[in-house]
Amino acid sequence: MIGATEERVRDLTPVADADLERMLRIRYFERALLRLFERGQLNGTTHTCLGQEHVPVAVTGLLDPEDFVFSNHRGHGHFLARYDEPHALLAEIMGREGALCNGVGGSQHIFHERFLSTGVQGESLPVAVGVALRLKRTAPGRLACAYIGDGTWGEGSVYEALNMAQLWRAPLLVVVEHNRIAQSTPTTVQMAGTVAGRAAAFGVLHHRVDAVDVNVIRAELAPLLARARSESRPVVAEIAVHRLGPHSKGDDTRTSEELREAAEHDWHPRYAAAFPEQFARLEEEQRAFVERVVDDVMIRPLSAWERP
Amino acid sequence: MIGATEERVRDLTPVADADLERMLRIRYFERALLRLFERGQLNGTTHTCLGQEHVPVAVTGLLDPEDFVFSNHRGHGHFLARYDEPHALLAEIMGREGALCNGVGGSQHIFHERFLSTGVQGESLPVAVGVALRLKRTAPGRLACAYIGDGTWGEGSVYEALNMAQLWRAPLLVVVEHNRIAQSTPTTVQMAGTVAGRAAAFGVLHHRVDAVDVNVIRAELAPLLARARSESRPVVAEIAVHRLGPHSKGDDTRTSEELREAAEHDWHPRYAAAFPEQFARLEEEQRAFVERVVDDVMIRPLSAWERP
Amino acid sequence: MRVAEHLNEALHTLLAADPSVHVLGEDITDPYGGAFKITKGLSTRFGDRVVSTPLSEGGIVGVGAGLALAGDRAIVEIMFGDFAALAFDQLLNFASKSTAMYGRQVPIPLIVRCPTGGRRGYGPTHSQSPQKHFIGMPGLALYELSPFHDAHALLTDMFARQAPCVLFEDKVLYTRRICRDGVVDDLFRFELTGGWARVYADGDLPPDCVIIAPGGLADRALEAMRELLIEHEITCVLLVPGRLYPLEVAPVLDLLRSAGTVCVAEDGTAGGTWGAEVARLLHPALWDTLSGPIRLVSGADSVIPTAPHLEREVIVQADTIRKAVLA
Amino acid sequence: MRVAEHLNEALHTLLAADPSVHVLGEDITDPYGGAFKITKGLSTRFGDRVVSTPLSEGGIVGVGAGLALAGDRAIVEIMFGDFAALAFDQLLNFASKSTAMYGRQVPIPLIVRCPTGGRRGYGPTHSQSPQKHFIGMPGLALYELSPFHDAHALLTDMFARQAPCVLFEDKVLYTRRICRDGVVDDLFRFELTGGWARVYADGDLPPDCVIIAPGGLADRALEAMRELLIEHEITCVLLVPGRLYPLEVAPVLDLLRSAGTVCVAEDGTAGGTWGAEVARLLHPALWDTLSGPIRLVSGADSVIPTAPHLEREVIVQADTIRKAVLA
Ligand SMILES: Cc1ncc(C[n+]2csc(CCOP(=O)(O)OP(=O)(O)O)c2C)c(N)n1
Ligand SMILES: Cc1ncc(C[n+]2csc(CCOP(=O)(O)OP(=O)(O)O)c2C)c(N)n1
Ligand SMILES: [Mg+2]
Ligand SMILES: [Mg+2]
Repeated sequence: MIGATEERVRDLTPVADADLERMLRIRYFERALLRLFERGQLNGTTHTCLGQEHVPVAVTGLLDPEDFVFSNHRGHGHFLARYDEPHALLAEIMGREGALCNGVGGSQHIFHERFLSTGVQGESLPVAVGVALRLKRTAPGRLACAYIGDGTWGEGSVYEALNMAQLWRAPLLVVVEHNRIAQSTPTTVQMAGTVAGRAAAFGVLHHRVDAVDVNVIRAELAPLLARARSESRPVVAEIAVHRLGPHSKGDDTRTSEELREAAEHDWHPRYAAAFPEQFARLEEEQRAFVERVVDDVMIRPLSAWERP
Repeated sequence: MIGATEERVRDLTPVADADLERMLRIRYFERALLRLFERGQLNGTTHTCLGQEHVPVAVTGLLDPEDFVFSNHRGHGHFLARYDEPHALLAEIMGREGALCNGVGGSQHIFHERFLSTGVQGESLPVAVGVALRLKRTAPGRLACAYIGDGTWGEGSVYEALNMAQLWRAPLLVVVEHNRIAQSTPTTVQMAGTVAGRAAAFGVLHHRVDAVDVNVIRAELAPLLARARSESRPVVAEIAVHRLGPHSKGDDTRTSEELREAAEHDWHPRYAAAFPEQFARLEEEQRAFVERVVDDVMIRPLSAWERP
Repeated sequence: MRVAEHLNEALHTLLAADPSVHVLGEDITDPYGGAFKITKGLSTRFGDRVVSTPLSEGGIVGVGAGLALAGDRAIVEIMFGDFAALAFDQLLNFASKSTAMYGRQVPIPLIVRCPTGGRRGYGPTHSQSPQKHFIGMPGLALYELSPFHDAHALLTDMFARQAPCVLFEDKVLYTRRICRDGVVDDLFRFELTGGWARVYADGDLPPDCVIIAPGGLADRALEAMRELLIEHEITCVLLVPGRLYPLEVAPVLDLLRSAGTVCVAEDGTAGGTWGAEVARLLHPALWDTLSGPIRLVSGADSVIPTAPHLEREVIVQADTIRKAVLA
Repeated sequence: MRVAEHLNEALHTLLAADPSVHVLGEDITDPYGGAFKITKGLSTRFGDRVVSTPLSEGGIVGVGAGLALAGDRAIVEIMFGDFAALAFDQLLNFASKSTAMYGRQVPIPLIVRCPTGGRRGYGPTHSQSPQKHFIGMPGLALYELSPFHDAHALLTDMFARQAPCVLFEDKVLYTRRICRDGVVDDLFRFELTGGWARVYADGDLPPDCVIIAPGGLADRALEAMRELLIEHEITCVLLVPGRLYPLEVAPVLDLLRSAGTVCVAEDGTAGGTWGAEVARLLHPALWDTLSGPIRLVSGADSVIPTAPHLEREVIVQADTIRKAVLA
């Protein structure tokens, strides 16, 4: 056990401050949300990406500002990895002044610059194909990136989109955060076959990454994205992750063993162990920073919205 | 050229009267429909299966009366291969007394015993999964068979259905009549990848047959159906065919070369050449029979329907 | 007892009584028991007959229709009613149509359950009340849960139709107490007649106004009625139908004729509303007794914002109903 | 010129004028040019901007919305309007919602074209007029082709909204002549005002009845009006809006106030109809001038049979309208 841990620790490549900082920021942001919920200071629902923070950080490092990102219900990390605007996101979730979408969209419906999330699973893939086709014409080399979960492969729209993307050579990057569960249902009882097989069915390039190391994920995905860009074609990047927290809030029915397994795969203690000083410094920074963000946003007045 | 033809002729195995008779009946039935249309004696639309008659004849030979068949827009052959009721089908298409569905459904919407067709592509696959699940419980060894075309693989419902069928081990036989075209659009610009790949994506067994020989098709598919029945699992049977006629009526925009190629793959002249006596006898029988069916149905009064 | 538990109990009873009943839906099996816990305990008790499905709203409604077509009875839970849009084709072009398009009645006992409504902060794609979009599909009936109707009786009714039905269930209503024995609260009583719940403070006087509303509106309608009675001395009767469509107005026509003002309130956005359908049925029958056109209250013509202070602006409140009655 | 050619011409003009316009649909490229030939010549002339798609109604509406979101303008042809049910989610939960749910107006210039209606013998799943199901989605506008409205003007209007629109096109109307220069036939004239076509025999007299109908009904409404005038000496005016929803009634209120009888006719089955929505808007405005409730004519509450003699029983005929006016 200790040997295995050590090995994993040894495995990690040195991490850039900027990356680790972002992973930690997302972690603290999500934790803050759950705390606010517990205290009754947040309303509605939210889906935190605890345990999956490294994915958007790795992916975003490969994205161009002109790429268009489609996010889903579990999108805070996708946003925070790309934009240095935690205040605006929290304000959106809390319906306060300075909110990204005036509090109308909330946690699941964000549109900011070239980032758009929506709460209906699978729906955004065909839309992303449309955006990718426009990019192909007007900004060659740019792509549309859509994050989806493993469970979202249940939706027919995913296949309609993959087929069209491949037929029309749309520069589309589908990032699959495969956390082996959808809400409460294990992927094994939701998905027959594999994501790799689903991509292959359409002749779409696919690569699966099992690492938690941001550099490794990035290095493994870089050639895939390069082909999407240079050959103008869809690609599927599947990343194995473990959901650390509940689906939304307080709705985790997994066994303690399952939870322990998820925790064992968490990047957080591994990075902490591998780079203790750097980690401690950045963690303290981000913890304090997110705390200030929360304090700042909490006292803002409610958002205003001019109904069309 | 002659050599090739001879080879193909030699290839055909002796055909049972019952099979050839049914293939010819369907051929003459479909031709009669197009003739009736030309003469303005049929209204609405119809999709003939000219060139594809051997598929339902082969498949039906493997079906049990308790199997449930789902058919599509191009369903006359599916029906006529299974039921000895051309009068009732023609009456349905013409809205005459004795119609299968009182003239309400018409060519595309037939429900008779354990045969149901509908005109919205792909929609019937999830329904077939439901029926298969019921059969699995109440009549083990029976299956639900759904005919679809290659173009129908554009619809998301196909994938939702395959996924569920495989997860839940539904005894579902999907018969894909791959005629390389959907309405006017070649499959190459409609479908990325292959049917085999699409089935594999879900871990669904698949077998492709390129023959026109009913016995060969049947022999090749028999083991597949046997597994669907005994292991209770979905299977995909893909049969390469060529659409001889227009999509519906008078709407064929293929080049003469494409049409010639389709004609070259027609089973009809090949069976005629291989088994001249048998063929001539049965052809004359069926030609005359279908003529009588038409004459009979034409003079029937209009169908009556009690609106619910 | 809360409405959610009551509905859960009804499902238990239904499945226990009839082995042909199957339930499909996302995350509906134990221990999760569904996003709103309506199916809790069902999978533990009835095993394979209760299935957690992939995310395939169109597909699972199709599977349910297939089971129903083949001889079973099927209940499909759509996690959020908003996603019933993904099953629109299966409902319009297969399930409802197949009951009649083969020239004879084909039984398709299928119930699609849809949690609806806002007031939970779930945002624009998880808060809708899409009832109106399903009105007028030949062969499809629409029901809505209420605090007054017995859920088991509603479900039994639906299956008895032998045709597909959609049951709408307000998400806030889930958390409210059911009303039984004719008692609503200190002020209001109710009775069930001909499928309608009639809710009243004093049963003898002809009311100044009749409010018609689906079950999800009951809380707000009652609050409005209380204020109208106490502060404005206006008596209202609330009528809640268990079946929204096709709507049977005959059992309540006499009552409606006795009031000069009729108001229909519903969630769901403005335009093409259920209320317009109710008015279509009632205007000819009440033309001579109405003092003015039937008043229609609905959500605003707007997306439903996530933030509660913004959501409040677009969703029907007790006050929206009160003002419509006073107008 | 036939309406089909006129619409085709309008599309040609639109694509020629604006390189950002893209057209998607099944079998729409040459030489086929679409199931109803509406897109004929477009792919030959505009190449890649006109794409024949796989059978993926939901998907192609999504792609269209994506193009529109990213800065293009998109037109999506659904081969038969019945299949728009497969795109219901994309329209309700993405395209229309995204114009507003991000707290600001997001332009999504998307037109979804839907051939509708029966009278061609295509049967229950290929003959529907599903307009009513799309009414009242915030952010979605509904239009319908008519013999009187200029198709290019309608399309231009739709794109100018910067929000998704559905254009319904009656399949029989395709084969009819367009009306121009104010002339309908020997008896009737028309003029366009405020988006409405007003069709009349004698423009000066206040009519006995106003018939409101979408463009697909024009042939049958005119036939009814002719008979009513000649055989019953009842004068009717026909009002045809280019935009069905949201409906702007102000431009025609004066005319409507001058008639005691108003009748709304539409294809589509009974229940939850467009007419009920029209009546919702008009009853308050006309309460004092109407001699009775607005009369609603629609298809029967029924599937649409394939056989013409059965189809006739359920689809609105000139006679159905005539009888409603005489009732
Ligand atoms: C069309 C649709 N169906 C159902 C839901 C409800 N829902 C939200 S997230 C979720 C599970 C998604 O699983 P997955 O795609 O694996 O993503 P994860 O939550 O694991 O990140 C479900 C069922 C939804 N939002 N949209
Ligand atoms: C959902 C849906 N979309 C479009 C159509 C119109 N349509 C009927 S058949 C057809 C082509 C089908 O192609 P394929 O599945 O290959 O079958 P084939 O006609 O070649 O036998 C189309 C587009 C339809 N009936 N249903
Ligand atoms: Mg997951
Ligand atoms: Mg084909």
